[in-house]
Amino acid sequence: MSPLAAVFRLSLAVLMKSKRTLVIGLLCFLPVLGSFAGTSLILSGVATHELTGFSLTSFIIVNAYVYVLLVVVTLFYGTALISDEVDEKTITYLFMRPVSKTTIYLGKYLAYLVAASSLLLPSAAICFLIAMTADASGEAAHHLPILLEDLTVLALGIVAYGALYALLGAWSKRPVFVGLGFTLVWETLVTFIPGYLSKLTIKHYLLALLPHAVGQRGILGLFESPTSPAAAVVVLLLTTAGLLALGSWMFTNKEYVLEQ
Amino acid sequence: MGDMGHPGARDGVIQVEDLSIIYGRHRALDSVTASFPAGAVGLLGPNGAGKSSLLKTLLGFLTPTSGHASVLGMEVAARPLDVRQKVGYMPEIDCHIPGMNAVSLTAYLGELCGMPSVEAIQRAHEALYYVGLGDERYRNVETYSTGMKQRIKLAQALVHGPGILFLDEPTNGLDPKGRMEMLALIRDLARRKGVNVVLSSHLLRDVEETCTSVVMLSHGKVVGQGTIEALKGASGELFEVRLKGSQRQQEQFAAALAAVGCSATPAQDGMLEVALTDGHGSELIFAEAQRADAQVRHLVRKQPTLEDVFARAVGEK
Amino acid sequence: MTDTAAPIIRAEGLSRWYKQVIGINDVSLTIAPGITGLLGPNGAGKSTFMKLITGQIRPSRGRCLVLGQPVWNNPPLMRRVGFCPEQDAFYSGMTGLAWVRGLLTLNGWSRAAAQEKALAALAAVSLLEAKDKKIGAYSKGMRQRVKLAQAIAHEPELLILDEPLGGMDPMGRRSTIKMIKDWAAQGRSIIVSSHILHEIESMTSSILLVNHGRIVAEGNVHEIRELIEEHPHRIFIQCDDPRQLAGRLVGWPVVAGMRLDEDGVEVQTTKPDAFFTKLPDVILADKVRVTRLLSPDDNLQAVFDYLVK
Amino acid sequence: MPIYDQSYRPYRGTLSSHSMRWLTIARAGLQHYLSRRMFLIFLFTAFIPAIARGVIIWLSHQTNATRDLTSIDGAWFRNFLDWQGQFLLLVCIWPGAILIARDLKTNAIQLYLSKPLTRTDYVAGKFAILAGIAFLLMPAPALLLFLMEVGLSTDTAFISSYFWIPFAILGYSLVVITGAGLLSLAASSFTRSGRYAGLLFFAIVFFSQVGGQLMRFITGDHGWIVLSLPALMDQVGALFFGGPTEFGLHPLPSLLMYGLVVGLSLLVLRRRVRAVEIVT
Repeated sequence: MSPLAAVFRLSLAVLMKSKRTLVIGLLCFLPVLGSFAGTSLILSGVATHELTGFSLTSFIIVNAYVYVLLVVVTLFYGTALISDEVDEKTITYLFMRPVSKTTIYLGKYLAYLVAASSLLLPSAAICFLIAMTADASGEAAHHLPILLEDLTVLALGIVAYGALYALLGAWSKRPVFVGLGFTLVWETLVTFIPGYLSKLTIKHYLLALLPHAVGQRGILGLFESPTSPAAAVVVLLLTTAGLLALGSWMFTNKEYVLEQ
Repeated sequence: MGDMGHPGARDGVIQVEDLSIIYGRHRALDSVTASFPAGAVGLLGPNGAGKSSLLKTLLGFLTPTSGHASVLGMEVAARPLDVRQKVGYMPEIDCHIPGMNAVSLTAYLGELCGMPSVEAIQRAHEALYYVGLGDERYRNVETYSTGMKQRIKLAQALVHGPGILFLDEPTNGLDPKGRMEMLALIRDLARRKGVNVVLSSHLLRDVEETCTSVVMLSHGKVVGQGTIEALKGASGELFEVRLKGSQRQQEQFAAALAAVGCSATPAQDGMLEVALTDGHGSELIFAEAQRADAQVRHLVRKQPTLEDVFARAVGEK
Repeated sequence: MTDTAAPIIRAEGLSRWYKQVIGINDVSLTIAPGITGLLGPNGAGKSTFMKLITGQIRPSRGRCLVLGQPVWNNPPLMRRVGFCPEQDAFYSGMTGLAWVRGLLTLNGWSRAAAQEKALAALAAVSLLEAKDKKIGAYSKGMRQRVKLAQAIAHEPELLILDEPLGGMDPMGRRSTIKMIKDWAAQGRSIIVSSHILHEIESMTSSILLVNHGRIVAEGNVHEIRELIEEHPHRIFIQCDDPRQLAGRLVGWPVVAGMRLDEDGVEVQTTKPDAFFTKLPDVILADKVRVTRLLSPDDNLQAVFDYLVK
Repeated sequence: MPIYDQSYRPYRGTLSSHSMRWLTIARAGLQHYLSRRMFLIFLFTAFIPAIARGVIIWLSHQTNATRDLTSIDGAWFRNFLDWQGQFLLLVCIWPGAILIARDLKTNAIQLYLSKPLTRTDYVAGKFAILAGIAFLLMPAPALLLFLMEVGLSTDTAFISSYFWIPFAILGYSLVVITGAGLLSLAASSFTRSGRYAGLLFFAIVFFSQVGGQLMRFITGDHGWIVLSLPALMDQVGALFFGGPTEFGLHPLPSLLMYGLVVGLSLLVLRRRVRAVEIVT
């Protein structure tokens, strides 16, 4: 078995066994509940008349997934990869194996990708399917490509944010604080400043790819200088590669042992 | 019942009457009645016998289902804070205040007992000298070994000058030398410094070497209490011996003893436990050792251990 | 393969400090194959040396070679080294077998081969019956043994064990010591660290004494024992009539000094060996009923204080 | 010449009653964090908006040109406090969320509660640490800016019409810091890993936002917006400073939601902060 696959399988087993995966799984279930509630309100006629199944899913995808869940899940698993193993001192066993630290880093990153996407993507799809029952039967097939686009955006988000938070986990003792500091302050602050500064955030490119109307993006959308979807995907992938390279370099050269 | 006026309060440092703690079906303490005299008292029993539950009730952490307890004449249920001000507690689990060194931690906990901050720092240094923490007291506590953390736990229990110490498994995680020093400290506190001590431990040797009387618990019930001397009765001929010699010589020594009806069985840390049947004195050990040309380097006569006393007590109940 | 006589560990002017705290200070040594005991009180630089030879930290100065190669970020070397760390750290949700097998797959073996080797390793540490139990539910002794299992599972040439006997009961201690001796007999080199002298004595005769970040003594444990013997030794004897015994002993040339207290006599001697050999003669001749005989400072600390002085 | 026993001596001094214990905990915590370089850097970055606004005030008094561009009034201060709310959320994530979690991980809680102090003292002390830091972030700079504006203004027009602003600043900050602080401590007492507690806090705040927006979006009834904690902060801002809110003012639902958040947090704290794990 190749060392990369070995690290991947071991890390995935650890991630999936931890009790916290249960809680994060529960969090991913909440939007499904929201979608179910919304759909039943539409069907029972209580909801406002112009609300359709599709507008419900796009609201949930943008506000619940892209803005909150994506950050929570990627930040939780991204930082857990390195920081948890360093805090619990189990990283020593991996370092004492004939596997380069870069391979360990990438193997763990792949395990993170599977864990995060196995929670986010299915639940997003379920939200879509439930809400589609509120619209005419033809509508669901018509809107399917939109769902696929949304799932790609989420997947790119998992890939990019994951690389960033794994780097934070390898570099700082407080990756959650720094990570949320980046998301809360930098990614919102920078969008108030018109011009190119907002190109320095992952969220900008994700929003550029989102197939939903600008309106739903709220105030963030006003100052955006547009980026074409193709450019956005390229930038996201390049950023991810850069962050992974920097992260594995940091992980290889840093000493993870409590000094005397 | 007025706490000071209570007849038993004067001689007993701690009075416990018909104390019970029941979680659902599990009876942690089952109508426990005991009186802890002044000086060092051992609280004995295997893990899960209710030792920690009793200590935590005396500290006011647990509210008893029935019965009541008083510490130094103060009713625990009525005045938990005053009791805790007079008590120094050394918890069993590994614990420390994050982000502090030994001095700031001990001083901080002194202040939490009501000491002014200047006096707390001065008392902290005094307590740390006493427990044998040298200049490593300025290092962050996270980098401490278990042994050093045990010493800080004792220091923080002493810093505010308590009338009574509750020590829960004080020699936990200590190497042999550290254990001897910790027990010496406890003896010194109880015998020369007039601090009452309740030492809760499942290591009966620790209690034997420090306490004068014991309260024995098993499955939440008191199975015996009183001075160790009284409980032990006549002392048998049991020795803890260490020989300097090869493995072969030790086997020869053991065989020679067995031939005469005595026995020598290996025990902890390379020691031998030698049981002599009556009529044989310790000279036999020296004689057989010499014949096997091994040297007796360590010989301690052991009275019937508390294990036997405890086994008998549990057996009876 | 390097020839067998070559040293397994070589340190040249090796130093490591953390800001102002000295971990290890300019140490130069070579460790030959076989079992070597690394001995020193807690915090004496022993764990820093262990972290250097396992490549967990980099030297601040000097070089550290394991099996002839630098160890920092040198994955191929790890195929030949097995390490049992001191900390009690595990994936508690995982079973013993799954953990050892998982680590073995990192060595490149397929799942099946890793499974087989893992079972062999668990059998060696007699943990087979607990292989499917979660490590979180293991006792302290069992956790210690599963750590040993992952260290030997890939049959390394060099084993580095940090306080392997920590927290074990006498039974567990004896079986681990026997295991370590068997592994050495199979031609493996082993470095064992501990702060308890007689534990190391029972495993090996070659010792490295570390204290305050420096190598205090290197060599055979019997030489160390002689060192202990030479420094003034205190022996306490408790018996029915200590004055009468003291009277008999004071005439002996080996007795350098004596102190009487209520229930016994404390003898100082520089030749404890001779004293202990002769002592039984007096006891048997005068039918002295001895109830306590112990020498308070017959331990590692005594050696250090003596050597460091 | 008597030889004094150098070892242990009983303590002669007096031990004060347990009333001010929470202050001891607060002082130690604040001392700890305010002496750490990393934290001071963070505090400085949190002050940048205040400095920027100080410059704006200064400029507005130099040249009349900018006078009409930015009118310094209640809304201006409310906007500043709203902006500092981002930093308040960050402070609730660190050190807020680790204040109790780390004590649970290191079992420090046993040491605390074995001293003569109640669980309320302990929680009050930890809350005071977070509130102390939050005070530096929100009301302190706001009041400074207000004083600067009053100081620089030549006539009494500003002070006479906006004398109520300092009270509004203090009131708003007190309400928001108490709510966010208690929620952060509740998340912190819920787990032994500070990192995970921070994430829980973030998830609660932003999931409530999504919940509120979704219910409003579905039912069209703007009252639901109060479910969202950030929107709740906005409602409190409107109550204290007046001025518009995005989806109208709903005082009663806001009060209800605020009570719910504070009540639930206190309930979790009462259950989780104990010296003994009730293990049946």
